[in-house]
Parts: sequence; structure tokens; C-alpha cells
Amino acid sequence: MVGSDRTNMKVELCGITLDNPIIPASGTFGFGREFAELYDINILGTFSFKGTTGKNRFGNPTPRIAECTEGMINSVGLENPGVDGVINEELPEISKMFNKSVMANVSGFSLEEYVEVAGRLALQKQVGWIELNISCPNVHRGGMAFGTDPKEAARVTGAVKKALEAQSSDGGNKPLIVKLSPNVTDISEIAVACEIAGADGLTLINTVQGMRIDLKTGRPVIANKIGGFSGPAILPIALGMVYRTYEKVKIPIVGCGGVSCPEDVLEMMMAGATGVQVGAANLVNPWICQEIIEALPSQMKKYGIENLRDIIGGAH
Amino acid sequence: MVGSDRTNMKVELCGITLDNPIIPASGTFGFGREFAELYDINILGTFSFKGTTGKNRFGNPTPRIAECTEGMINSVGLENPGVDGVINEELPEISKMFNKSVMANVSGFSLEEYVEVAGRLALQKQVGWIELNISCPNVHRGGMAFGTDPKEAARVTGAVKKALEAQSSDGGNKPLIVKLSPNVTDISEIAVACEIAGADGLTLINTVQGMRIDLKTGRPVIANKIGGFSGPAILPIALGMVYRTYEKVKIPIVGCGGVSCPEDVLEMMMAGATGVQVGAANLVNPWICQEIIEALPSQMKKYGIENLRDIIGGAH
Amino acid sequence: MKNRKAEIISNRQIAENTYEMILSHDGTELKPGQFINIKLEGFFLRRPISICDWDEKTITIIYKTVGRGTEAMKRYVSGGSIDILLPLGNGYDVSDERIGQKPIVVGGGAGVPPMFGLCRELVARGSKPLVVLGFRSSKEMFYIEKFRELGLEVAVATEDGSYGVKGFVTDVLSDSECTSFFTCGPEGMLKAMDSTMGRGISGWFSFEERMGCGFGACMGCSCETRYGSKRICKEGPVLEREEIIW
Amino acid sequence: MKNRKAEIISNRQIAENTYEMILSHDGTELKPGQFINIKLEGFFLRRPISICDWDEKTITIIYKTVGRGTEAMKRYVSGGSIDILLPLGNGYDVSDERIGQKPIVVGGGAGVPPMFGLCRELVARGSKPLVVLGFRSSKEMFYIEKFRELGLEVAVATEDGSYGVKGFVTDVLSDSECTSFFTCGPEGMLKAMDSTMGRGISGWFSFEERMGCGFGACMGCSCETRYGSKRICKEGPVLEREEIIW
Ligand SMILES: Cc1cc2nc3c(=O)[nH]c(=O)nc-3n(C[C@H](O)[C@H](O)[C@H](O)COP(=O)(O)OP(=O)(O)OC[C@H]3O[C@@H](n4cnc5c(N)ncnc54)[C@H](O)[C@@H]3O)c2cc1C
Ligand SMILES: Cc1cc2nc3c(=O)[nH]c(=O)nc-3n(C[C@H](O)[C@H](O)[C@H](O)COP(=O)(O)OP(=O)(O)OC[C@H]3O[C@@H](n4cnc5c(N)ncnc54)[C@H](O)[C@@H]3O)c2cc1C
Ligand SMILES: Cc1cc2nc3c(=O)[nH]c(=O)nc-3n(C[C@H](O)[C@H](O)[C@H](O)COP(=O)(O)O)c2cc1C
Ligand SMILES: Cc1cc2nc3c(=O)[nH]c(=O)nc-3n(C[C@H](O)[C@H](O)[C@H](O)COP(=O)(O)O)c2cc1C
Ligand code: FES
Ligand code: FES
Repeated sequence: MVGSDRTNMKVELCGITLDNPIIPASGTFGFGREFAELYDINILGTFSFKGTTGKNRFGNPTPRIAECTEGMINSVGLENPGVDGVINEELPEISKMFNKSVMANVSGFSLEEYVEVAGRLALQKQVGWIELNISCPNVHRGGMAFGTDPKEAARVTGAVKKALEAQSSDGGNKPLIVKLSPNVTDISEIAVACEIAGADGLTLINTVQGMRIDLKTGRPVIANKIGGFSGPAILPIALGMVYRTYEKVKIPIVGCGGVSCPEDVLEMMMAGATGVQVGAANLVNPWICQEIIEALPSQMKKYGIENLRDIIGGAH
Repeated sequence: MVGSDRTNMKVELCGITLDNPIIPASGTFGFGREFAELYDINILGTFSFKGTTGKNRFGNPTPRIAECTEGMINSVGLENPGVDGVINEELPEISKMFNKSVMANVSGFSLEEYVEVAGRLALQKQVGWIELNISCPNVHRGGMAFGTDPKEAARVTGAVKKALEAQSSDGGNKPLIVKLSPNVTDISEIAVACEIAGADGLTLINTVQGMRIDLKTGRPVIANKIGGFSGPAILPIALGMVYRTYEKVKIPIVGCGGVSCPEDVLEMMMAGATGVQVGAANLVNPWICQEIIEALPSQMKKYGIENLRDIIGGAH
Repeated sequence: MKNRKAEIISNRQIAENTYEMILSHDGTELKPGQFINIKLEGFFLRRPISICDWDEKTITIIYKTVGRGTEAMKRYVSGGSIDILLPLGNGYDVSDERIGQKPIVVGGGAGVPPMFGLCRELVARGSKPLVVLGFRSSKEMFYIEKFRELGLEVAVATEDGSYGVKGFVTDVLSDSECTSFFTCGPEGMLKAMDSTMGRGISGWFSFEERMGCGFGACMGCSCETRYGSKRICKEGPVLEREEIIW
Repeated sequence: MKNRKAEIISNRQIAENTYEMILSHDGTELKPGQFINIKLEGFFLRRPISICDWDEKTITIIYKTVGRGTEAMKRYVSGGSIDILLPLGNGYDVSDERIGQKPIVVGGGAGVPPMFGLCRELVARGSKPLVVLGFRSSKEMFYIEKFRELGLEVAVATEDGSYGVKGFVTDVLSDSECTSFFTCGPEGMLKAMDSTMGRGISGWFSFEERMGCGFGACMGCSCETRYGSKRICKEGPVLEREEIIW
């Protein structure tokens, strides 16, 4: 989409051109339905749908949500209809309201689950990218997240990549974006491991571990005690991680974490992001992505930016 | 200090009784002087003075400060008068305005520096605790922080502990509190390593890595690019880390990160903190610690707390 | 769903820790049991509050001050405005035939407000529900007269016996002659209602859950039912008796 | 240092992107070149702004809108209040003998405001400084008449030549007959001042730095000088010429 005054917001993410870099983040946009009732979601670059697992899941017990200063904690626990539900019910619905490629967010609790879900979703026509969420606990490794150990991260990335490549002839070799957890000593180390293992792109960052305590009950607010912290409060953390990782990898980075206004988008891109995801902000202001897309051209003009893609990594 | 209505705020930290758990955090209270002009700092539990190194240091280039949503980034780089300056100039000044034990925050870039500075400060009469800041980059190990590797953390803790024990007969065996960095995959693992190596207590957490970009210049705001993020925004991160670590160690924890009101103090204690540090909030409201100490009794009453120490770890 | 900057027409205390706020309304169709989600300055998440009553030009809500958000809300002054999302949730379907001739409407504490709009709608359809309200004490009591002004019989239970019957709503009501019931209040009360009312009687329960979005996007508020997982904010907050897993 | 909720007496635009705010004052003693640190709703860190002028009952500040904080500040209305810390910094010592009979006062852009209070104080002590002010263009010019009303000669340079001499302050002034100088403005201007003025002439420079606290607690604003590290907020913002390391 070319904005007013010759500003150009197009960016290219793993071979697919986005009209603009704005991408609602997985888990904060459902499968698009609630938002398509509010605005034409075709204005988006794309969107990442709710993390999908092999079987349908109810997720964690409630309360799953806690409030924080300029942010929130969630512990939804990957409630989703399962890969069958997504393929049979959600994707047909998505195709009615969205005419672009969609990003399929994939979760799993074993390597096999990741491979199966990613493989099946990649065969779906509307799926443009597989976004592999490796922040999930690995049931075969004592619950440690796949995404906290470079070797495990590389193993799951490599296995999924191989499966996708194997379906090349069926059009199922979609670009593989690996979404990393910030709860690690050195995210760029995990990033490099994923790149070497075949990732075509990276999303940084997933939620930061956090908790709140309810003073009235003296207990953690969230039933699961600790959850994932996100929202404007975490922007500086995400910016730092995108910046550091950009210096270590050649594949494109999708920046995510705390973005809630067009200025944040510009900062994220200057730090090194090609695409920019908006998460928790959608929950508080469901029109936020539309507002950001509409306001971006004037912000670009203000800072003398003609082509948005020119600023990617510009702060280095 | 016994508050109104029989509320009792006393806590015990490594054998020393604090009138209340409130402790201004290192680096946000200088050596107390600026605050002693504003209120009687003897109302504090104690305070932790600016991180002290072997030699005096100018620190990092400016700009060293960036603003964030509900927080800030600093990259002061341990500007301090050096251990001689602290012993000869600062501690004599402190003794004039503060009649309690003070917490000596110690930094270093090599094991030897930590041992020397901690040892010398521990011999000072007014020093009650050594607070070992192990977030500093280790010059002998490629700049990786001592605090990001359990083995290195244990090594520096053990060496300092041994040095302190060796000066027992001179009264220099002060309790050793190790202050941990949150920028790790599993802070409780580092905590356990420090406990085994002889730490008498832990402070959690130091600043979180973060950055901001100045859209007008397109460059990082901070001269050093990435800095340490703190302030109310990071409270949920600190709470989660204190909570998880409390389940793994027996030594007391000093909670730190994002505390800016009496409710935050209660949450931090319920998560598992014995003492509670207040950092960035001092910079914006220099009377904040006084206000918190004055407001604590009424908050305790509101939540039916008679003895503050009774709530330590209560959320578990 | 809409986003509106509603004008605050009034905001006044009506009982201990209980406030009534009247907001301007643009006439959007509402149902009893639906709620609005309020953005308060300085708080990240919105606060869900039931619609108590409404007409073409106003919406009335009643809220208890239980935390920092509602404490801040009580200081909002008339003339100002407030950012709301509405209408949210399924609400009660007053045209449901199972309601029958003699519904009972049972509200407890912060669960009383949505029952007022429900009663007004039921009355408008020619029904005369029996109203049973529970409060902790007479100091926290509100809207009794308002319910009576609808022409309804109102029984009250207070935990401390300072008004009406001492005890809980379940100590006041009997299911002997009712055809259905509606209830909203603390979870303990909802469970007690389920145990008290005869198995065959249709019932509608209104639930609360901590919410991320309030409009179905985040899965923060899910609840397992006999018909699968439901979002309290979207397929709820009103659930039918037979689907609830206690 | 004090913390005050100062009343906003007025807040008006006086030039392009330039606003003057007058605040109530409690009479606390102030020095020219000192600053206040302002807490704005919704921003974590305070904003340091120089004291432009003051009397027993008021403080005047002048600020440029350069970012989100100052953009928000321009929308503050008279009658409201604002949370400030003051007085901060060392300020200028107008009793210093080295000032001599013919000081020059040089201000550029957002560095002009503190020069006004300085001039007023110098005049009060019987001195008649020559004033040189630099602006980007006449649109951003302010307070020229105010300086003249002090009875002072004012030379102006604008970068685009839209008023006064086209160029920089250093194109206007000559050190031929001055005994000392004071300067505040962008770093480039400060450096140019140092190069332009004869070596033996005493000078006082006012610096800016991003600040954490503004009162000496955080070491966020340090600057290496010939006499060691100094905090711009405490031992500054005014540094003496001979101590500055360029
Ligand atoms: C559908 C629905 C309708 C409601 N209707 C009413 C009503 O009409 N009147 C009324 O007084 N209250 C009502 N509540 C409860 C009301 O939402 C909470 O009391 C309020 O959000 C508390 O906010 P706080 O900031 O004061 O409390 P805090 O505890 O400081 O809030 C912190 C966070 O927890 C959430 N939270 C706290 N308590 C509750 C709760 N009981 N339910 C859901 N979220 C909660 C808040 O929304 C916020 O996100 C309703 C709740 C729901 C879900
Ligand atoms: C001692 C001192 C006196 C000053 N006096 C004046 C004055 O009289 N008039 C005037 O217009 N300006 C003055 N400034 C500059 C003024 O502080 C900044 O323009 C203002 O803080 C910008 O805030 P913002 O939110 O609009 O900008 P943003 O860029 O959004 O601010 C982000 C952060 O950076 C800091 N910051 C940004 N620019 C500067 C700067 N130039 N200096 C210091 N911190 C900065 C802000 O304080 C804030 O913490 C002074 C600065 C200092 C240090
Ligand atoms: C309610 C909620 C649910 C989420 N679910 C998922 C998910 O299913 N898969 C995933 O990869 N990330 C999930 N996330 C993480 C977000 O996609 C995003 O990485 C994170 O929230 C940081 O961005 P933000 O600060 O803009 O919210 C979820 C976040 C929230 C708030
Ligand atoms: C300006 C500044 C300087 C700091 N210097 C030190 C230091 O010298 N030593 C140290 O251990 N921590 C230092 N810290 C970290 C704080 O002590 C504290 O751990 C951190 O800021 C988190 O707490 P907060 O969120 O309350 O600020 C510094 C923090 C700030 C903001
Ligand atoms: S609160 Fe988000 S789905 Fe219900
Ligand atoms: S800004 Fe904190 S010491 Fe100067």
C-alpha cells in the first residue's frame, strides 16, 4: 500500500511482499474473526493466527490474565482448536475475510508434534509462512522450553525445515520463521543456531516471564502462578534483543514486543526488524493496527523516510 | 520501628535486624548525601551505596540515560570514587548522617578485584553487608558477565566468601549478599550455585537489558547502545524471579525491581523477599522511600498484616 | 462492538463502596446481562462492568470499589468522558420460552446491577419475576426501591441480618412455584443456587472471569462447559444451567 | 531542593515551537542558570528546563517542543498544576569578580531563556552586558524586546538571515573589549564560542545532558572536566571555561 505523499510502506518478508510491516501477533488476534467485524483486515501486512497444536486444547486453568503497569500477564496455555479444527473450520473462514497470505503460528510439546502441525499447515494454500513458537515446554525434556537451549532450538528448527522441504512439490515448502523466547541468557545465540538449522526468518520476542500477586488473597493472580508478560512495558527489552540479533544473523527479523504506536514501529525497524508484530495492544484497542497503518505515512514524513524498508537496521 | 496500631515492620536480614524492609537500591541513592538533605535517612531499613570498584572510574560515555514507558535505561558504567575514595571520603560522611549498618555494593571486572574491594569494605565498621553485583562483564572471559554462568557466579562468590571468612578475627566477616542479573535463562540456577558457594543472601534483580532508539537521529539513545532497564515496568519480571528463586534457596532474598509503592513492597515480600529495594523510583521522587515507609502501616492494616515478616514467601 | 467516548452524566455513591455512574448512550441496541469494557487512565487492561440499565440516551452502571481501578473510577467527575467498548457478551434472551410465567431473579452484591435491566425487560414483556437480592449488610444495599418501582416483589437477605432475612439468598427463595431462574453474584452463590433449585427448572447464570480483551480475541476468559470451551466475554457471561460444569 | 505542585499561571506560544510557561513560586531563593525538573503525567523521567526569570511569586520558563514530553507540556492549561523539583544546578555566580565591567551574554535557541534571568541579575548589580542571541530564523525568535527593556543592547543572528545578521552568534560578536562571557546553547555554539573568545577571557558555559534524577543521585549526567568528573545537574549545568575538556 503506497501511503500519501509517495511514502512507501512495502517490505519483503522471506520472499513475500507485505503492503506494510504491520502484523497482529499470535494469540492476540484469534483467527481474525473478531477484528474483521471491526475493520477491513486486508489493510494489514498479514496476521499471525493463534498458536496451533496437534490436538485441540483447553489450555490452562483460569484466572489466566493479570494486569501490570503498562502491560499484562497471560497464561492461556495455548487454547486452540487443534490443527484439524484450524484446517477445517478456521482457514475456510479466514479465506472469506482475508485475501492475503496468513502466518501460521505453530506450537507443540514434542518434536513430532511441531513437524506434523507445521507440515500440515504449510500445505494450506493461504498459509504464507510457518511461525514456529519454540517457547513451549518440551514434555520429553523435563519441561524446559525448546527455545531456551540452542541445541534443542536447532533440532526442532531443522526437523521442521526438512519436513517442509520434503513437501516442496506439493507447494508445502513455506518459509519457516522461528519465534524466540526472550527468557534466555543470549537470544542471539539461539537465533544463530536456528539460522544454521535452516530458519528463513525469526520473530523476536515472545512474552517475558512475569508474575503478580493478589494482595487480597495473598496468592499469585494467575492460576498457573507465573505467566507471560507483554505490552508497552517490554518494548525496550524487545528492541535490545532485535538489535543484538540483527548483528548476528542474515535472515529477516520480525520484531515483536510492546509495540503500540507508529513511533514504536519505526524504532523496531531501525533496530533491525523487517516486519513488526503488535500483540497485547490489540486487546485494549482493537483498532490499533488500523490506526498505526493509517498514521505511519505521516510519521514517515516527519522523520524524512520515503521507503520504510530503507530504515531496516538503520540504527546500526 | 513499630508503626501505628501495633503493626511491626521489623525484618531480619542475615542476622541484622532492619527497622523496616525498605532499602534504596545501589546506584540510585549515591552515598546517601543528596537524600539526607531531604529527609532523615535513618528511617530506612538500610541503603545500598553506589557500586564500588577497585579504582575510581568515570564510567561510560554520555548519553547514559534513556526514558521508557514506566521506566528508564541507564548505562552509567559504574562511575564511582573507587574503594579508597569510598573508605576515605564517603564512609566518614555516611557515618555523620546515618547511624545504621549500610550495604556496600561491590563491583569488579576480575575475580581479584571483587575479592579486594569486598574484603576492604567488609572491614569498615559501618558496613553491615557486602552486596556483590555480579552483573559486570568479566574482562578475563570475553566480557560475559560473571552473573550469567552458574560456575563463574559460584567462583566469584566462593572466593569473596573465603576472603571475608579469613578476616573474621578483624570483624571483617560480614554477610555476603550476591546480587543477580535477570538476563539469564534460569536465575534460580545461578541463585543455587551462589548459595552453595557460600552466599548468605541474594538480591534479585539487577537491571534488564534494554534499548531505545532516537527517531530524530536514527541512533540508539544511549552512547553504549544497550543499557539496563529498570523502573515500575519491570516489577512483574522481578516478582516472578523472586518467586521462583524462593522455592529453590534457603538464604534470604532482597527483592528489587520496579518497586514504587507500599503495595509493591507487600507483593515482593509475599513472593519471597525479606528486604525490598527501591531503585529508579528514587530518581523521579526523591522522597519515595520515606513515603513508602510512612504508608506501609496503613497498607498492612488494610490487608490484615500485623508482622510484616509473617508475609515473607506467603504466596507459595 | 463499538468504541465510544461516553460522557459521564453522573457518578455518585449509592451504598458503602458502591457507586452508580450514568453515561451518555448513542442508542446502540443492548441486552440485559451484557457489559461494557472501560479504559481507565493509567491502567492497561479495561474493566468489565455490567450494564445495569439503559434507555435511548443513557447507560447506567453500578460498581463496587474493590481495587485500584474502581477506586480511580469513583473519582471521575460528571462532565468528563470515559472510553468504553460495547456491547459485549451474549446477555440474557428474554424471549426464551423456557422462562415461563414465574421466573425468579436472584442477585448478590456486585451481581445485582445486571438483574435490574433484566427485570425491566422481563416486566416489559409482561412477566412479573420474583426478585431476591443478597447483600453483606444493609450498608451495602442499593436499588431495592428501584426494583419495587418496577412493580415487583423484592425479598432481601443480608449476611449480618441488618435488613430482611439474615442469611443468604438461598435462605429466602423456594423453587416451589417458579418456572425458571436467573442469577448473578459471587461463585459460591451461583453454586448454591444450582443446588437449591429443582433439577428440572431452567436457569441462566452470569459468570465473571479476569479478562484480557473482553471481545473474544485472547482466550483469557475461557470456561469448560458441556458443549466445549466457551469464552465468558463472548459466548458468556450468561451460561445456561445445563451446560455448566461445576 | 524542594518538591512543589506549582500552579500554572499561563502557558502560551511565543514563537514557532516555543512556549512560555509562568508558574507560581513560593519565594525560594533562585540563581540564574539554575533549572527546575518537571514531572509530566504519563512520562517516567522528569524534564529539566532552565529558569528563565523569576520574582517573589512567579517563575518563568521557556521551552521548545522537541519531543513527546514537551509536546504534552504545551497542552497544559492555566489553572492546572505541575509537579516540579527546584532549585537545581549551580547556576551563575553574578558576584564573581572575574565578570568585570563588560561581560557578553550569548544565547542560542533553547539556550536563550536562562540568559534572560542572568541579564536581569547582572543589570541589578550595575553591569550592562552586551547581549548576543542566535536563532534558526526570525520565526523562532523570542524575548528580544524583553532583553532590550532591561536597557541592554541586543545583537541578533539568524541562520537564514531572516532577522539581524545572517549566520551564527560568533559572526556578530567580537571579544575586543569584553571582560568575560556567559553562554548557553547547542554544543556546536559552545565550542565555537570557546574558539572565538581570546584565551585570557573568563567564560561560563551552560551544558545540557540527558538526566536520570537532576539532583546528583544517579551519575547519569557526568562530564569529565580538568578537575575530575562533574555532574551536569549538580556541579553544573554551568562550567567554567578553564575546566572544560572539549
Ligand atoms: C462480565 C463482567 C461483569 C461485571 N460487572 C460488574 C458490575 O456490574 N459491577 C461491579 O462492581 N463489578 C463487576 N464486575 C467485576 C469488575 O470487573 C471488577 O470488580 C473490576 O474489574 C475490578 O477492577 P479494579 O481495578 O478495581 O481491581 P483490581 O483487582 O485492581 O484489578 C486488577 C485486574 O483484575 C481484574 N479483575 C479484578 N477483579 C475482577 C473480577 N471480579 N472480575 C473480572 N475481572 C476482575 C480487573 O479487571 C483488572 O484487569 C464484572 C466483571 C465481569 C467479568
Ligand atoms: C539543565 C537543562 C536545562 C534545559 N533548559 C531548557 C530550556 O530552558 N528550554 C528548553 O526548551 N529546553 C531546555 N532543556 C532541554 C530539555 O530538557 C529537553 O528539550 C526536553 O527534556 C525534551 O523532552 P521531550 O519529552 O520533549 O523530548 P524526548 O526526546 O521525547 O525526551 C526523551 C528523554 O530525553 C530527555 N531529553 C531529550 N532531549 C534532551 C536535551 N536536549 N537535554 C536533556 N535531556 C533531553 C528528556 O528529558 C527525556 O528524558 C534543558 C536541558 C537541561 C539538561
Ligand atoms: C493473550 C496472549 C496470547 C498469546 N498467545 C500466543 C501464541 O499462541 N503463540 C505465540 O507464539 N505467541 C503468543 N503470544 C505472544 C505474542 O504473540 C507476543 O509475542 C507477545 O505478546 C509480545 O508482544 P506484545 O508485547 O505486543 O504483546 C500471546 C500473547 C498474549 C498476550
Ligand atoms: C542509574 C542507575 C544506576 C545503577 N547502578 C547500580 C550499581 O552501581 N550497582 C548495582 O548493583 N546496581 C545498580 N543499579 C541497579 C539497581 O540497583 C536496581 O537493581 C535496578 O535498577 C532495578 O530496580 P528498580 O527497578 O527499582 O530501579 C543501578 C540502577 C540505576 C537506575
Ligand atoms: S477476555 Fe479475551 S477472549 Fe475473553
Ligand atoms: S542526572 Fe542524576 S546525577 Fe545528574
